[in-house]
Amino acid sequence: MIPALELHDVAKSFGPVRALSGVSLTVQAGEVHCVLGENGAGKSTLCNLVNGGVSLERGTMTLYGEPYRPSRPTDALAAGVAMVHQHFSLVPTLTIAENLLLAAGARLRPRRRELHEGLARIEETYGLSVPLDELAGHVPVGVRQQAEIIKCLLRDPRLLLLDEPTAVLGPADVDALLATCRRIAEAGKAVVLVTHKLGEVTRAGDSATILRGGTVAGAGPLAGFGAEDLVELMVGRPMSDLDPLLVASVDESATSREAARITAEPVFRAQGLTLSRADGTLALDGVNLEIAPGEIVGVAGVEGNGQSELVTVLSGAVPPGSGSFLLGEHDLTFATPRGRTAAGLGIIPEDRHHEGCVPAMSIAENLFLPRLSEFARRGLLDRSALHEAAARVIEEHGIRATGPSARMSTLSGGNQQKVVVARELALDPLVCLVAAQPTRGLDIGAVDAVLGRIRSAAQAGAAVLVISSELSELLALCHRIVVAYRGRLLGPVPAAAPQARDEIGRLMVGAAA
Amino acid sequence: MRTNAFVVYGGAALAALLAGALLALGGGASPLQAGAALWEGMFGSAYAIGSSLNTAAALGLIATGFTVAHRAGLVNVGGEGQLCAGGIAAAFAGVSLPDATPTLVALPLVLLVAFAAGGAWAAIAAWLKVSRGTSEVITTLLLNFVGLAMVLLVVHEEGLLRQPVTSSQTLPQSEPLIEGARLPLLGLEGSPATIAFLIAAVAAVAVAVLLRRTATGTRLTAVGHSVTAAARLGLPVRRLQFWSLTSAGGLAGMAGGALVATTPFVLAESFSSGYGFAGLVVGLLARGSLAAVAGVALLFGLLASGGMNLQLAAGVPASSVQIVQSLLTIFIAGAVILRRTS
Amino acid sequence: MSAFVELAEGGVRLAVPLLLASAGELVSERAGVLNLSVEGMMLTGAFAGAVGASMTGSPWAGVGFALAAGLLAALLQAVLSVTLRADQIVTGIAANALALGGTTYGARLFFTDGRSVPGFEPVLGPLTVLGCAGLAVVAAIGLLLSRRTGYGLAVDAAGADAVAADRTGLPVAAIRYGVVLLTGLTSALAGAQLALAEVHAFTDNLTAGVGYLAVVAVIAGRWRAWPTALACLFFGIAQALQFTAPLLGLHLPTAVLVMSPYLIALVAVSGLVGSSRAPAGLTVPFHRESR
Amino acid sequence: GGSPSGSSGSEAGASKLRVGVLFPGNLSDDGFMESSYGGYQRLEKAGQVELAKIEQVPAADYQQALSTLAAKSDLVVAFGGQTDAVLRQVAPTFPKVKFVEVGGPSDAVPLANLAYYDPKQADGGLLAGAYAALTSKSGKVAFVGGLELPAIVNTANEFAKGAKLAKDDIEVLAPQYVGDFNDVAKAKQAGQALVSGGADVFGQQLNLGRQGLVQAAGEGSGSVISGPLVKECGSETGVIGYAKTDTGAALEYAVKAALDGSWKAEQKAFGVASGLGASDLVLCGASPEVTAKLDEIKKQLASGAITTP
Ligand SMILES: Nc1ncnc2c1ncn2[C@@H]1O[C@H](COP(=O)(O)OP(=O)(O)OP(=O)(O)O)[C@@H](O)[C@H]1O
Ligand SMILES: Nc1ncnc2c1ncn2[C@@H]1O[C@H](COP(=O)(O)OP(=O)(O)OP(=O)(O)O)[C@@H](O)[C@H]1O
Ligand SMILES: [Mg+2]
Ligand SMILES: [Mg+2]
Repeated sequence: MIPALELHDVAKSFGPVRALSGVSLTVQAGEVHCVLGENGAGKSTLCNLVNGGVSLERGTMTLYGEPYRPSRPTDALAAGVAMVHQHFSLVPTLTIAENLLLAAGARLRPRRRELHEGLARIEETYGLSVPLDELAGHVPVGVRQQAEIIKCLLRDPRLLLLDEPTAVLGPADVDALLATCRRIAEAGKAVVLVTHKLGEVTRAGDSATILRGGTVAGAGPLAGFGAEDLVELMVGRPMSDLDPLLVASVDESATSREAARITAEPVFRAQGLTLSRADGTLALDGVNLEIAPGEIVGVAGVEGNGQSELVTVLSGAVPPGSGSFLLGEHDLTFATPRGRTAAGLGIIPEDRHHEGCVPAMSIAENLFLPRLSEFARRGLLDRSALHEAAARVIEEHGIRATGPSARMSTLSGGNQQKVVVARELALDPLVCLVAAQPTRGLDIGAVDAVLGRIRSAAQAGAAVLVISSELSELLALCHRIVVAYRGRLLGPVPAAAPQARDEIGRLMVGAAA
Repeated sequence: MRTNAFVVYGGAALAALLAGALLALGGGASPLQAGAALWEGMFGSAYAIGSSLNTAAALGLIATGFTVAHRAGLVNVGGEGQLCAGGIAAAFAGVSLPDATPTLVALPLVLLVAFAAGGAWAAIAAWLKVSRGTSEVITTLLLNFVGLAMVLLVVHEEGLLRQPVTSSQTLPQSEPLIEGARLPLLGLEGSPATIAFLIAAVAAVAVAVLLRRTATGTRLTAVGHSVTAAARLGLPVRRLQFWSLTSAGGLAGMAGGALVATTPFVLAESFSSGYGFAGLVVGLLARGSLAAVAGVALLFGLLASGGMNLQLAAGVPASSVQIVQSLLTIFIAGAVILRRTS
Repeated sequence: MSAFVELAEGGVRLAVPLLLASAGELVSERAGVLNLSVEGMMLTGAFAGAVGASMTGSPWAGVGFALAAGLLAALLQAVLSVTLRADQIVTGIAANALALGGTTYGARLFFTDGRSVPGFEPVLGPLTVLGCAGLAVVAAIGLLLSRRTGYGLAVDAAGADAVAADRTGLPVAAIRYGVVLLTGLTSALAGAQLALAEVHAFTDNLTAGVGYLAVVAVIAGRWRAWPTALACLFFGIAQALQFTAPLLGLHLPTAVLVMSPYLIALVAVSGLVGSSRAPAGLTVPFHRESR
Repeated sequence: GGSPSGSSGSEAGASKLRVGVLFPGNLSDDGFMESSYGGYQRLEKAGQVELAKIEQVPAADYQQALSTLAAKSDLVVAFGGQTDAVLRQVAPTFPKVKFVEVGGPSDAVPLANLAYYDPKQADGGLLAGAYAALTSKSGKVAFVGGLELPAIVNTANEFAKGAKLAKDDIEVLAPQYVGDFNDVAKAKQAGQALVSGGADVFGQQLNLGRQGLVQAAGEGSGSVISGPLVKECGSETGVIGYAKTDTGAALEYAVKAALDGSWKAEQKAFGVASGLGASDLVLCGASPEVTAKLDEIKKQLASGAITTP
């Protein structure tokens, strides 16, 4: 049988960075082929090569037996290759229908009827559908993700590349997506799935290639690997070295722990926070929450139930319609971001590209931007002190980069996230940490590091609020978990309770509301 | 990187010179003669160099301001309008001060007023940017034309700045500035260079230090690259944007003040001479480097002197000089990609 | 009464070249390319149109010359801003200076005394055949590139998010080349309209800022077709008012009338009336491998 | 191309008078500057003096242009009033150089080495006004000017005066100022506005913009009195005459005066009364009565019976 895609000895560098070197890979038609690897291993680069987004430096590619060398995405599409990007590719100012119409190529008269037929077919085969008349920039990420996949499927591709498609989805959406992947493969096409989540790999994948530092660390049918083997190939150390709570997240079975006893007075107090959306509906509908020093509280829930809005209000990006937010003595309801930082509130934002960092600036600058005045000597900035401090953080947090002056944009997604986490944890004093999707897009080794740091921050006395779509992670990390449902917080559920998972599941669909 | 820049700009200049030689040939002058005339015009006399310095000072001030705003991600296309505002304000101050006001008082006052007026003119765009999100490229572009028309208005209306109309022959221009408000010469033998050059140099160095060596500079850079991230990280984004664009306007306004405080010391209709647009081009070509601002401003100043001598000594028409200058700009702008890719 | 008729006619006369130039510019800006060089393209078109008409004795041949020259000028802008990714504001300003110097130089060589430039005569009110043809072109652009057509969508996509458009499989560079060349054609037509239908001559700097006004009209129209057309008409009338005001017994300083289109545009964009959003990718060059 | 006068040229003509001329505007403006350049070209042909020129200078470079010219010349002539303020500063710094300003304020006080030559455009305006009134069929005439500058406003006033002088029931519409001497489209609009106001014969003080006015007048079957350059009658349709103002004659006069040592720092007028022939009205196809009436007015101007400011 002719393989769908074959890469032989390919290489690609960006300036001094060797993103891929000597990578070979074979994907068969009718299978879901998983590409795994730690952050910066070169997974996105690999996908972009196949999709024509970056140009090949060395090596050969064949597609269904024929030599293949796309120089732009259009070539790839013409050859029957479609890709869902790690960062989206819908035009935000056009409606979803218009975006989908464009995917069929620019014609004078858009073929609306064909589009509707195509959508009906896709809904029938894969059970996917999206609202057509909303602006792409205005719908929740989950919907956008579906629109992306539909956009690809409309082209009826022979090979579908999915770069971390599950990173931004809630558990239900993840299930749907993995099911879709299987169906696409069963329809005889080839699927390349990039993911960090081993649970997904075992559920949806047929075979896998594991990358490490731009080279292939292992490859073959998944049946031949155990979870331990995969983790070891990815991060280069045995799974037993990792935090047990991570192992929990890999196995998706909660380990029961002692219920921690927190007795201190709460420092974090949110009372009756409300926020309305542009269309008048309530994104936050009276949020009440108290967190004591040393306590870790998790917010679970299906995407779009007010979690993102809660973070924007807490971070000061948007003032609440009513209610108050206090941190110890400080009323931060309407404080500026700077005021919040001064009061000891650290925030790890959900969208690290737009909010969390300045991609065009160096790691050192990104790490210390809010505290530059500490490096001022007689009015001037002491750059060597800045770089020394940054080098220490890079070392300490295991950030993979060429040095403190490396531009943030040249880091892989996971390493960017590590920089953000490092900066927020470095607040002194850290009274409270709000972490939104802190492990999104991180490899398992990095997740281990980040969760460990959040826990030690709590042990050092910070009140921690974690918003995450990874229920297993929350169960393993938090003392109690609340569930966001239509702008309110339901619960709490003690994480250590034996039926916590079921209880949370019920709350997520509003059962106890 | 630096040698690379040198090669790129040198290549662009060479290409422009080649085009110039062809034009000179077409106009009947020998390229060699034209070259000699250009060289002589640029470096041939203390006078020419002094004039170039004056031009470079005005362009440099505008481009320095441009660079400050650009660092915060704002493109100040409004140099011409801000220059006009500064010139108008300087003229108002310079003609209404008592005649005996000493230079030490009058000159700083006039320049400050010009700075404030240029800043205020830019602040309109800055305010619209921070409060309503209106693109400053557009508002500052529009304000140019309004500023130019304002000059027309004040020099034509007697109630405003027009000199007292004693006969039907009175020219539509302001009265001359008082002695004390005029820019002193640098005092170089046979050179018309004023201290405007020193002012521009100080401004460029101060801004270079501000942008490269201070926390504020780094904050401006952060705002320039990502407004959302900078806001999230607690930087006073709106304040930084507002003041960076406003100071860009201030520096352009000061250039306007300097133009009015140089011979013939009056405000007249077309006093701005397109310097606002030229300064913008200098700023854009310099791409954020203050050293490049100084270099390109000097180059433009020298080219103006050289172009004049090309007409005088080689009989090359003004339009050919204009063609060569615009080609040079286009080549430099187009060659930037060579620096980017390498 | 006749003063009002004159005001309307005068307004329409200036509005035609403005409409033509801004029709192309609007499409171009929607696709993310700001052509400040509209002014230069118009001037080039006017010059070539006058030369062509004068040489062949046929105004239509002049229009042909103008279109060819406009394409050439636009090609320069397109190579600079799309392929070489040069700064659009610098190249726009410099291209205008180049066009001014070039046409002035050319006029010295070509328009020696006694060269007559045959032109078009009015057939419909103040409009000539060329003017009518120009309006038809504007209408065609409005229809073919509106957001209801696939081409219009592609243009908007390239301007709103070039990276996304590229990933969707749209040829971003080709789209941008196309719109700049289109701007060259319509601007050249606008220049020809000035030289051949309005003044039957070429003089140095014939366009005298009309091209900048066309860019301003797009801004004042907030990147939408109808408001832009309305802005063009309004600017035409504002300028005609400068000359009819004395007949109406109004004395306004010239400066006030000169600045009025710009003030109107300023109010329009400052969002005091409605909201205004420029295409997100306006003046941002597209490069696939950068991130 | 002009006359190249590099280092080799100056050696050959070391004994020649060196004349530097500043034209702040465009040499082919079909008006004031071109008329001035005409004088320059005539001098070039005559070859008696060594000439150099600078054209199209932005305001900020006036000082440099004048000083550069002065450093290399014995006589510097600057055209247009716009350089007045600078010229008054530069002239004293070159005491050995003679300066002439053509078209500056006619009431300015000459400096020791700075003379003012007034081309008297107002004379042409007066004559054009009279001619317009005599040929108007609608009984309404009008004047279109470029910028609202003193010399232009003067000419407009004299145009009205001349019209009334020739025919006292003539209606003179308020003058229009285009805001630019060279903007053809705007000049055409100004003309069209006046045509719709009823005017049929126009005086003007425009350069390149004049073509627009001629067309506007032609569309309304009116006519224009052209000038300051005189062209062959019948070479331009819609033009019934030329109000001649030869500003180049002032340059020639200055050169002649410098050569024969009669140059004075004076305020000198070149109007009809000066008898130098630099100002005149050329009629194209006028009836004998009109010609006679205008000859009479010209005589009165020449004798000083009528004066213009
Ligand atoms: N455009 C670029 N310029 C410079 N370096 C780049 C560029 N794109 C990728 N890199 C570098 O190439 C390497 C591989 O990056 P890539 O994005 O493929 O990693 P990844 O495996 O997708 O990581 P993640 O899991 O974090 O998404 C990284 O070191 C990254 O810093
Ligand atoms: N209407 C206005 N008129 C003039 N200046 C204004 C106006 N609005 C804002 N500014 C200027 O912009 C600056 C920024 O205002 P703003 O308070 O919104 O900034 P900020 O980002 O919240 O800063 P901080 O966090 O330090 O308070 C102000 O300091 C002021 O100088
Ligand atoms: Mg990736
Ligand atoms: Mg504030």
